[in-house]
Amino acid sequence: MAVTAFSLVRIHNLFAAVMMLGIYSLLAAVLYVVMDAVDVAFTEAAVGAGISTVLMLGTLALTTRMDKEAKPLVPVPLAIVTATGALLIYATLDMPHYGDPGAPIHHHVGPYYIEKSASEVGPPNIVTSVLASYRGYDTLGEVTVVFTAAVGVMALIGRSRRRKKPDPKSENHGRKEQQA
Amino acid sequence: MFSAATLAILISMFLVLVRALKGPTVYDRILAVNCFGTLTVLLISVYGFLTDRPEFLDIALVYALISFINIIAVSKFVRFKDLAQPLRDDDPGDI
Amino acid sequence: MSTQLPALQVVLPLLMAPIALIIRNPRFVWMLTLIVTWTTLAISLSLLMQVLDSGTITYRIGGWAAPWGIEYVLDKVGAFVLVIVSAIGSLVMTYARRSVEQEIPAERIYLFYTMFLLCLTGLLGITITGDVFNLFVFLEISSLSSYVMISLGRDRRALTAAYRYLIMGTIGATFYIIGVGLMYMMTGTLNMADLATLMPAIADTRVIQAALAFLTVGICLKLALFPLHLWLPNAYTYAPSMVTAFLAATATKVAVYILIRIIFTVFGGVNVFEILGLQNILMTLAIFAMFAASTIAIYQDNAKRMFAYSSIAQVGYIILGLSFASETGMAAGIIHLFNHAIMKCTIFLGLGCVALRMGGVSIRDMYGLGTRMPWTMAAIVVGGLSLIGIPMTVGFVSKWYLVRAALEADMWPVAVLIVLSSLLAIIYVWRIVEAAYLKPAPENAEPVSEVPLSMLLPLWVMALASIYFGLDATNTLTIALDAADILLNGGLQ
Amino acid sequence: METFYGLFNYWIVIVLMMMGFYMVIAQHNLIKKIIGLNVFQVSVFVFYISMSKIKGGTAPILTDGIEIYSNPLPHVLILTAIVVGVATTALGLALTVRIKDAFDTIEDDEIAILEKEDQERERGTIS
Amino acid sequence: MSPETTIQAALLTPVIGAVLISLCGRWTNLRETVTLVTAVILFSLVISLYPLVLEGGRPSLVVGEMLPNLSIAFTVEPLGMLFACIASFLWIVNSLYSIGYMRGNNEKNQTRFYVCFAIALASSVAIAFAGNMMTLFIFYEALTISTYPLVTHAGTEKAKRGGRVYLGILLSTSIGLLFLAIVWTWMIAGTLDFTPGGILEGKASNTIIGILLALYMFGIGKAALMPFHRWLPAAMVAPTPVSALLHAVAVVKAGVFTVVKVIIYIFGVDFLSVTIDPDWLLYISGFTILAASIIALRSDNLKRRLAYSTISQLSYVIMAAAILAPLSVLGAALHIAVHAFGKITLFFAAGSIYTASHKTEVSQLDGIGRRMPWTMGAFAIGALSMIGVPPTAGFISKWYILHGAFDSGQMLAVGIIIVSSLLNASYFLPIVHAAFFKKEIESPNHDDHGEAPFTVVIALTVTATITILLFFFPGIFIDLARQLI
Amino acid sequence: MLNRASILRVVSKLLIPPIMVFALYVQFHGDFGPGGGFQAGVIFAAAFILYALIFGVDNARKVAPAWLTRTLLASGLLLYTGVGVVAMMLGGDFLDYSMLATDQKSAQHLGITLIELGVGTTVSGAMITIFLIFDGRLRAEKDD
Repeated sequence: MAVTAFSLVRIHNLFAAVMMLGIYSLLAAVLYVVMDAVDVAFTEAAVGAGISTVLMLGTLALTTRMDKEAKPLVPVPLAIVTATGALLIYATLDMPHYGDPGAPIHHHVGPYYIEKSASEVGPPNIVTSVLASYRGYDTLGEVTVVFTAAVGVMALIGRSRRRKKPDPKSENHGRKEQQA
Repeated sequence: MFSAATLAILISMFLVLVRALKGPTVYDRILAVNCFGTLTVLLISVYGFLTDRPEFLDIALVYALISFINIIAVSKFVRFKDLAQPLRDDDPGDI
Repeated sequence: MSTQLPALQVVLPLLMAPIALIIRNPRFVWMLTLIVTWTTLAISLSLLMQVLDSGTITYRIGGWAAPWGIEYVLDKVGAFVLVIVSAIGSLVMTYARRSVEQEIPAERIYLFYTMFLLCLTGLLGITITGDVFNLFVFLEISSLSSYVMISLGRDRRALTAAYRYLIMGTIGATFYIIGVGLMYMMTGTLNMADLATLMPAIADTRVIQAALAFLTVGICLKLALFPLHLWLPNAYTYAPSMVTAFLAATATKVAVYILIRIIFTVFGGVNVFEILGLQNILMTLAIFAMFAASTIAIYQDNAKRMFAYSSIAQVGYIILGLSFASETGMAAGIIHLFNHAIMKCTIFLGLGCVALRMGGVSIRDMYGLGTRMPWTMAAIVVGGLSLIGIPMTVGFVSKWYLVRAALEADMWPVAVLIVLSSLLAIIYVWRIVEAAYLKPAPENAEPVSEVPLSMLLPLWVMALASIYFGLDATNTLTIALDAADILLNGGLQ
Repeated sequence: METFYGLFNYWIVIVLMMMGFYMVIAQHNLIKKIIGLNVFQVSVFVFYISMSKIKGGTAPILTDGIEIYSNPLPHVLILTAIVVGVATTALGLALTVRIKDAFDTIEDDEIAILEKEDQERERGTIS
Repeated sequence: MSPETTIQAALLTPVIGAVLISLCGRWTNLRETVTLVTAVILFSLVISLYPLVLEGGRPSLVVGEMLPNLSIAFTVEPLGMLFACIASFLWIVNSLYSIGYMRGNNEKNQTRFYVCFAIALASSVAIAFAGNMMTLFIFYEALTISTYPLVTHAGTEKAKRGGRVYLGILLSTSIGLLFLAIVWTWMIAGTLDFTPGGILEGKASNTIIGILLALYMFGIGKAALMPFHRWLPAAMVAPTPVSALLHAVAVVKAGVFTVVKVIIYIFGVDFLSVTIDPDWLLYISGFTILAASIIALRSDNLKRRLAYSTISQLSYVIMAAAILAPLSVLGAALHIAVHAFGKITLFFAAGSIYTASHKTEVSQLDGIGRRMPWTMGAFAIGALSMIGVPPTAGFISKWYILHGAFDSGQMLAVGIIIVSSLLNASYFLPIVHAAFFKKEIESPNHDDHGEAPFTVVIALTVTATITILLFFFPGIFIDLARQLI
Repeated sequence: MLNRASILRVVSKLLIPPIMVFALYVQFHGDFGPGGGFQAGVIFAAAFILYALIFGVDNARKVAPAWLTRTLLASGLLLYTGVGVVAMMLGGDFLDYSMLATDQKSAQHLGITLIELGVGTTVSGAMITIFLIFDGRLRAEKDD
């Protein structure tokens, strides 16, 4: 995964970058499976590898395929990133270890769901019961986000009804009229 | 046996990844990505059996599907530089 | 029904957004949105009454008890912010129709209003929720819709402004999510009240310190605290007028509210200010913001951009108030939250009127407008005076409390800096005044008439509000002081 | 050594995160910024999922005979977060398309130059 | 009418007047009638409170709480009564004068002028009646803002610059220093009410009291203590009635009024004299008196000369208050009134000269006294009052200030007063002399002119007469001012 | 050119119905295995995207005109919120499914099914909309 990510940083062919992003996303999904998050893997596969890639391709087709010339590492962002990373690494030192059953998260809210969801909600898939019932409001928010994005895309680049004789100005309304 | 299969798949995934990284042509990459998708499908199903959770097959199925569509999109993109067919003049519009 | 009000507050605009999408007719959608915004205002007012009467309200969504399900918690601060957001929303909406008709292509107007409803939903949802992750979801709803609204501005730079805002905003949100993750890792819960009880025991772990750092940086990106403000000026400058008015008055305010929630509620049991020297950092940044942004504002030719920078400076005031961590300081921050919302809304609505008639809002466009659009310019001047902190305007009240807080904390240099920076405001406000009243209109100028009543009315409601609440600040201040008291001493009760 | 194995997972994730973050702030290409954003977010997701894993646990789907399940809550959160992520990506891409239309480039630095020209033109026409 | 209603009415009358004036903007005669009527009503309202205050009554009115425990309140006490009387009376005269002046010079935007004037008056009355420092500060700023359009009335580049200086200095001193001082006072004392004997006694260390005093003295920019005096000459670009408003009726009077008020009611005279004995204030005001007089001596522009004369006269008041002797405080209060009448006469005269002959420089005034006897006669009276020569009112106030200075042994103050009187004489008397005894310079640019318009002459005659009358009947003000000590 | 893609066309025609069925399976099987409304919505949209890829945006628009996708988009969200509001009207809190039926478990089941359906509808609507707009844009560009 690291290799993929690194290649993403360096690569300049946007098309290849999109491909690599797809692979990156697939790898993440595999990781999710390994770490028992099947539902997440499912979604990541559908979204990250599928929809995102198709969208990116669409955008590429609309814009350009090549990045500009190679750039050396830029110092300021590099510094910011290093600082942030260092802070996180510093934080990890106090973290419960990976898979540690004693970690706090396995003792508070989580186990409650595992124990009670079957009797309180029903579905054997705990994720579903948490998603749809305990935290159903989050999911409502999530749907709203999707809705927002779709309406947003409509508002941004949706075409208005075409006329018989295409008028270039009506297509890219606004922008070019302003220029003209 | 499943473990051995997992290992084999992982190795081949790595090899494919190398190809995807190195290129050199677009087609190499597409093929690599395609292969990678297939291998992921395999990996997930094998892993499902490894851990006795046959539900994982669902995910594998979705992967296969998405991978298929993806490849079609990518190929079309490479071949035609876009994804779909011309619109007619009486396009009803999106909004 | 009154027990359902907290849910209705958020759900009503949410429910109406898809309906607006189906209706499509701009006029009807506008009317629908108008009704919705006024209803939310009514709801928020009655919620405020309830909270003032009977203390904090909690509402369990889905009927699940607090740490397992998502809970709405509404205390005085929250109720106050709700009123601010919904009041601004309803006034801006009343104002919007003509301005939107002019600035946004006809076939996209209904999408625009849908976005507005969603943005309102998001902001209200952030304010009322008692769950850190739910907050993120609503934060994204409001952010995504505001990106779209900004990008619908007419200038092509609106697009890049929106894009930069998107990138910065998403980084901010992701930082926030990392912070939440770190907190969750150590506590196993996402509920604010629950977090607050668990926090003191683990406050000195490095994870929590890192979490605090990430949360603060993430939120500061959203609220455009000084070095992280780069997205704001362009976004406010090129967004459609009513969007600028709405966002300037609400979005950063709600972000400040998140910061208050995190620092004083979630970390309420811990003296966060001492752990990381956060107090000094925030105070220094706030003071820098006040000076740097005001100074930049002086040199702007575009009035919207000028006041966008002034917003950054004003956010500095709010943060400065909070960073005193005293009751007065807190109250100063909260009251300035309210006051700044009013005055900025006045100013940007006024600029929207100017844009409607003149097509632009550069200083040059305002030459001689004092006599040609007397009502509009007078309202802008009222807002500007308030920005300076002239008595009888809301700005004075905030300044009074800020200075008091600084003096109470024995930081008289800070008090001096506060008054000095407000002197900078005189300069840029007066550039507008001089342009409007002392410069003659260009000779070939077409005749300009005053804007229609539907725009003047909300404008003047805001302008009068900024005078009224400057003269009679007892009520607002009582709420602010109570709220500060709760935040400092009680956490979520 | 135990620390190393216990935290190795997080470290990798952090490295990935930072690569994504670097891409976002250092790249000039708008699409690559969005790709970076994706990388950044996906890494954060992996981070969440890592913390939900419990040794010997399995996917949180109730089956007879299995006692230990991984914590389902982060899964739920991440499901939501993924959706939010893709929504952001879609919007970002749509904006990129519009920017390409308006500026005819998707390089940040070139856009900055064009914007500056815009600004000067604005001043020029009025003064 | 109960005293409370009267206060209310007095505060509202000019506001209502302003609204009416703006509504009548199109009909000039009606507009000016409204102005005059409002002014007369205001004056009668104010004067109706006079007997009550003289008997020791302190009618007060609380409008509402602005901040918790801090209300907008009005209390009429002698000093405020004095200021309100002067301001409201001079408004009548000034309105009469403006009608002639504005019409005579065909000024633009006359409606705006009258509206702003009325608002400025409303603020002045509110300042005069303010019951606490907060209320005073609010209307102090309102006065600044409402006079800004008057200062920049001409709308020219020069007017704009003048307006900038005016507003810049007044706002920055008031927000930067005065505001701080008020907040601080509130924190220390817990109240801002004007209380005889002060509110700060025993609440803070001497150092803090000293700093506070400095903040107040420099913060009250309207009192034009050097180095914050630049706004006054800068504001000279305004039409003459505005200068009269600034110098005599409202603005600078509000400044020195606030100074005296702060010293008497916030610090308390006795308290100040036992704690810190603010000698530095004496030095600065003394310096201002002398420096401003010297600058006045060197300016050729008549209005500029008058402006610097004002600066120096204002510092008389501050110095008198800073002497901290009872009699000198009395003198300070009196000097506010006396200077108002004297200076307005001088400005009226200057404006009258400008209206009739368009002359602005001192050197052009040779022989003008024969053409405009009324105007120059009034000018002479005003000048004498400034110098402090009997039988003009200026003598009385100077007498009390000197008396106070002697009592407290402040020989420096005595010296300053004497020197500055000489300086006053040397920059005013030559004008009078030239006007009456020098021969007019023939110049083709100035055609024959006679006296200024009728209303103008009336106005300046009235004020000149009062300046003399006050010498003979000073009781009206002294009785009031005596209550202060 | 399209002639050469006949294999694709045939395969797609064969594949699209099963994909849709699979989407339904994922939708309703979410209670028991991985999957749920969101994933189902995406898969459904994927079927559609496949159609659009092979047969062109024009034809796709015929199948799913703008008003249809728009309605899909809106109705899902409405359904979800509607469930919450109905629960509220029945006297419970917002989104409190236990109000929907007498028995706790079946009420929860009903609630979850309904909102998952809402999620699925909106997500598929959204994905189709976004895809069609992006690709429609593409053609519009080329025509200019």
